[in-house]
Amino acid sequence: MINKENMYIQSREQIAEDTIEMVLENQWISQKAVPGQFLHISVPGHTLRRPISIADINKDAGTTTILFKITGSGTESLAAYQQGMSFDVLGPSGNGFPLTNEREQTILLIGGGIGVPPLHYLGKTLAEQGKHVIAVLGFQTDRHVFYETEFQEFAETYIVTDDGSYGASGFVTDLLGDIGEFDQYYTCGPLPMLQAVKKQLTDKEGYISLEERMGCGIGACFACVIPEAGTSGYRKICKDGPVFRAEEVAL
Amino acid sequence: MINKENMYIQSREQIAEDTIEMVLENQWISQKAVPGQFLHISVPGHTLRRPISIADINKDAGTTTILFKITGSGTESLAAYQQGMSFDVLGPSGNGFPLTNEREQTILLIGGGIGVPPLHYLGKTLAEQGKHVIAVLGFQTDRHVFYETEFQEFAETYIVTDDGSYGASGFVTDLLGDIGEFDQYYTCGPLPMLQAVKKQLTDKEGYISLEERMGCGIGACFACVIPEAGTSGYRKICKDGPVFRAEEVAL
Amino acid sequence: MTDLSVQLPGLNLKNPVMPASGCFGFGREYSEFYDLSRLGAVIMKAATGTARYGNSTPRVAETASGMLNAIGLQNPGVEKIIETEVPFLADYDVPVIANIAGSTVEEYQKVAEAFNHTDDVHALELNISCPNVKEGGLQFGTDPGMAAEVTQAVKQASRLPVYVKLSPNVSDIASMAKAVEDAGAAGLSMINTLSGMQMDLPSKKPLLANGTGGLSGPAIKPVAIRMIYEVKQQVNIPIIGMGGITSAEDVLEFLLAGADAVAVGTANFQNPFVCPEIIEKLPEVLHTYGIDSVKAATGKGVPIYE
Amino acid sequence: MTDLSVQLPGLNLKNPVMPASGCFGFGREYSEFYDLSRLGAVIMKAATGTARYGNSTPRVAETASGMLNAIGLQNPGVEKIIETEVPFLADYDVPVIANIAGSTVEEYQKVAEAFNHTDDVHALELNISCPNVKEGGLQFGTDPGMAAEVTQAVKQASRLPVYVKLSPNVSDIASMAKAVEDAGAAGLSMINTLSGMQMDLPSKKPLLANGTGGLSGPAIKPVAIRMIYEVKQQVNIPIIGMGGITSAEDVLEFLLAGADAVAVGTANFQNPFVCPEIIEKLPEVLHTYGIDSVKAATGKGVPIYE
Ligand SMILES: Cc1cc2nc3c(=O)[nH]c(=O)nc-3n(C[C@H](O)[C@H](O)[C@H](O)COP(=O)(O)OP(=O)(O)OC[C@H]3O[C@@H](n4cnc5c(N)ncnc54)[C@H](O)[C@@H]3O)c2cc1C
Ligand SMILES: Cc1cc2nc3c(=O)[nH]c(=O)nc-3n(C[C@H](O)[C@H](O)[C@H](O)COP(=O)(O)OP(=O)(O)OC[C@H]3O[C@@H](n4cnc5c(N)ncnc54)[C@H](O)[C@@H]3O)c2cc1C
Ligand SMILES: Cc1cc2nc3c(=O)[nH]c(=O)nc-3n(C[C@H](O)[C@H](O)[C@H](O)COP(=O)(O)O)c2cc1C
Ligand SMILES: Cc1cc2nc3c(=O)[nH]c(=O)nc-3n(C[C@H](O)[C@H](O)[C@H](O)COP(=O)(O)O)c2cc1C
Ligand code: FES
Ligand code: FES
Repeated sequence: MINKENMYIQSREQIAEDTIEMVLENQWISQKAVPGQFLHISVPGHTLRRPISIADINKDAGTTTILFKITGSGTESLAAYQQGMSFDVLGPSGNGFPLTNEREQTILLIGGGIGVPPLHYLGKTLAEQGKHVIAVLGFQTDRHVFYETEFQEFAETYIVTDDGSYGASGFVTDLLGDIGEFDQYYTCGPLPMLQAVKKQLTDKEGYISLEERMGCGIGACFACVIPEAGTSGYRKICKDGPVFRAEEVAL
Repeated sequence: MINKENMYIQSREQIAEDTIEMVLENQWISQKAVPGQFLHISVPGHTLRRPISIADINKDAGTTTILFKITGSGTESLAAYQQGMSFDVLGPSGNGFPLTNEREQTILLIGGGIGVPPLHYLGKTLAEQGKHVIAVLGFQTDRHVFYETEFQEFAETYIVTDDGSYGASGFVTDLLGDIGEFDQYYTCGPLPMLQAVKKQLTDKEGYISLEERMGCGIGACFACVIPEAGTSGYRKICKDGPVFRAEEVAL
Repeated sequence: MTDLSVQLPGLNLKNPVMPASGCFGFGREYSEFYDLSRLGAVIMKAATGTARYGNSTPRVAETASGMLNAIGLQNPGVEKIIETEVPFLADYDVPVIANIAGSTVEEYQKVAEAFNHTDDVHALELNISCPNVKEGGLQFGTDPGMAAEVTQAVKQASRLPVYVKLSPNVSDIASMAKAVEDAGAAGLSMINTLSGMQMDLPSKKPLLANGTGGLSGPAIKPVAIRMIYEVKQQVNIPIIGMGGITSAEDVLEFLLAGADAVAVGTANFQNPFVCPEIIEKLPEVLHTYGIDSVKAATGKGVPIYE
Repeated sequence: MTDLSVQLPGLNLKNPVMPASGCFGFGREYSEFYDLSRLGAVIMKAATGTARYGNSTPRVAETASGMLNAIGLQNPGVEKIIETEVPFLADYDVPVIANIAGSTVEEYQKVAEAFNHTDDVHALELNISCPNVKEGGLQFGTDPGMAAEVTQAVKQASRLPVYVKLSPNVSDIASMAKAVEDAGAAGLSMINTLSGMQMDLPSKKPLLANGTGGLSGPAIKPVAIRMIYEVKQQVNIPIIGMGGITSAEDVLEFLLAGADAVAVGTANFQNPFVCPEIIEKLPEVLHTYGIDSVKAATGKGVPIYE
């Protein structure tokens, strides 16, 4: 169930170019959220809330971590918030990634830029379930790389940058051939990356987390739709997603 | 000359019901301003600036004091500003009260509610010039009274409250008969008070400080006009005023 | 006790506040936040003759104190709505208004007719801002003659009172209001969104896939108030006012300008509790300004009703 | 170097940014903040045949991301303006546009004619949002026939290029634009303010003494962009765009939608330096989006110009 909650900023740090990490205190969110869900954050002075993925949860501490990139006026305002301040969120929102219970599986995480955050909490959770996790994470340049060590704690981690200034050079899809065997993939990132991944991994079971501009964020306004594959219908990203089976949606 | 300046809040205190005093640091304003001028304050999230009178100046410290009442969304936002924060003002704006140089005069100040602040800096300046100053200050109730002791430092001070909960009971005009002789008056307050004062003191030289909703605050938009007495023309309160000779304007 | 109740054709409202069409779906999502019986009424999302899939995305954009939307009337079609959505709302103690849309007079009639077969819808809100396919895309909502024609046709097809929802994108809103009043409208609903656009700088194209979208939110409130004030002086049917309402003070502003009841749209997205919060605050706000009932506030700011 | 210059009928602009009429007086006050020669042009406050004293106060109100004004065309009359204001502006290296208004076609013509006698005014901006006294208060700005008539009349009376300033309070802005283009307008200026109102809760009356007022500021930007985009596809004369501009990004949005130059109104009140600040920032913003001149940006977002 989605609540309207106040979240207090326990810490705030810039972890890469234009990229902010915030650890937020709130019992409801930290106890209820599952990997892949998001927070719908109210930014004063802005009509619409901003959807930001949950990047980590510490249930004991009652904290939720988010990572976001400053891309416009809303995230810019949000970035100016300091420790001790609070903001209003709706959450936890949407459906998360399905967590199957079969052990011994190998899971591939494919993240691009600011699509990386939801995969962090997902991978950590999968690893705790005993799965083998491989992460291929793409960033623009070395200045944009974040959370490499955090992923290394639970995953075999490969970094790619567009310009080769850190890790491998190119796109995440360039590495997929070299990864070895895996059972399922989970991906989040810019649309062209998702399209390329889906195309390249048609034979695999995969889950995709999507982004779209939102109105309500709870399924009432029909703003955030994605065409359903094989029908003339739509799914709502905020309510039916943001995570979908790869074959379920037409990218 | 009006500048666009940043003013830093050196202190902020609630001094009466819904009434805030702020001491603001800025060299330009504190060196240039004269009694009766105002600051045109930018309040983020608001299209229009808010005009607030200068209530005191300390040239040595480079500070300017303002007093304002929380009456709407703009003053409410402004009241939430804390020490150390800053805001953007245009100032010093408008023309102040004329300060004649003849000594030995007795000057009567008549202030109502949030019209009291500009009279404070005026009275202090007149007293420094060696004038005898009498102040009649009206407030709604005892909870709204402010700056009594500050006025007592330079003026023979009378307080009136609408409900008699402090000082005399009634309106400032009820006291004007008992004050004794004076040479000039200066008044600022709600329109009905100004009208009553002007009517009662037709035989005296008087100066009135007026309020009106403003657009530009510098004389360019013709929003803040007051009919000129005896002509079909208008004067601009922000540029020609806010202080006018009593007989110059049609209230 | 401040009396919040309002009686309008077909609608017994316990208070004047309802969610606006398209901003509340069919109530399901908001029912998880609060009991829908607290609302004055519920206006459902637009229903069309058959299912519509709407426009491509992006469908919304943010603007200064407002937003643009171009959802494109996505809805499962009137039959499905009657089958699955209306019964859900019928479980609450709240009047239900069906917003109806179409591309031809015949489609409007078909949708209106369909709602005759349920007892759980209490009024129709006729959305005339849709382009008329037959007339080459001309909007019903900007031509008094076409607006009157579709009003009359829907009135004939329906046993329910018909509230006509006016578009603000017109030179003369009072003529539109009078035309639909003469055509038999039971009431007016105003305003729908202003037509607007945002350019996306990186792509150098309109941001919304549809190009233009409807502007809503606090930005348009002054336009809504002006139009209601103008119309109130020229028609005698009740007005459901909307456009940028976010607070009980805003509601009072609409009532004074001539609204009998109000709808809240965009504000639901910022705060899902906005409707019940406004309803709770309204008595205090009316009291502050010396008004003891919603009915007494309606039109108080309009010269002929003072 | 990014080329900011724009050549329009009668106007050689070194950059596309000018203050909007009524928001800058006759430039005197702003000249104390910066050198007016930095501006693309200056549009003066409306001139009428004889002095006008305007409306009672309050004349302005604040709204969400906007404001309402009902100044009522206060101005000293065209003769006085030519005598005292135009010479002041002539001292700057900046083209001057005279905004002209009237209650009758004859008054418009008289004002236009008067500006023939100075060399220091380079174009007229014809404000057609004024009610026509003779036609019972009907606005020139909402009827294409009347708009064409006054455009033609002014064109006959004047030796200067005539830019017609369109009112957004119409059902069909493109028809208005085409009507004045056919009548000989050299260019368009759009948009003027949206008609709006605010109710004052304590007095239970409209806050502005005039009742209604003109809505301006960022709130109306999406409406301005939409109208310019629509008009650009139907006319071939240049457009001076305005409505809610506060930044260089906003300027680019207007250019992409079809504006050749822009005017900044309400934003001057918040920041008297807004025009020179935008001008200074514009090259960087154009560069960010890969555009190397203002001329190249104009209409880039409009299908037929892509
Ligand atoms: C389910 C979901 C999860 C997300 N998780 C993250 C995350 O963990 N970290 C992160 O940095 N970003 C994330 N995003 C993207 C993030 O929502 C946008 O970057 C942000 O809304 C941009 O806001 P702005 O004010 O900076 O930009 P502006 O351009 O000023 O925003 C204008 C409007 O467009 C919307 N908008 C702009 N870009 C996007 C976008 N990519 N997706 C959705 N709406 C957009 C804004 O929400 C706002 O309504 C997520 C998006 C979705 C849908
Ligand atoms: C020259 C001058 C000096 C002033 N000095 C002081 C002072 O020292 N202390 C003080 O408390 N107040 C003073 N005022 C009044 C003060 O400007 C208003 O109380 C304030 O602008 C209200 O803003 P708000 O956001 O609280 O109210 P809102 O009602 O939200 O304001 C809406 C709009 O109306 C304008 N407005 C509302 N009331 C007034 C008013 N009385 N005068 C002018 N504009 C108004 C606001 O500026 C704003 O543009 C002065 C006004 C003027 C003109
Ligand atoms: C996302 C969205 C969808 C809408 N859909 C409809 C609709 O289906 N039918 C309709 O008549 N109005 C629709 N509207 C208009 C609203 O009902 C309302 O008239 C308008 O938004 C103004 O109110 P507001 O400013 O409170 O949102 C929609 C508005 C929004 C924001
Ligand atoms: C206080 C004020 C006075 C105005 N006076 C005039 C005027 O005299 N003539 C005119 O054509 N437009 C006038 N306008 C309209 C502006 O020129 C401009 O078209 C409109 O405000 C939209 O731009 P903005 O949002 O940048 O202010 C006035 C606007 C304001 C706010
Ligand atoms: S944002 Fe409203 S349905 Fe998804
Ligand atoms: S506020 Fe613009 S002239 Fe006074």
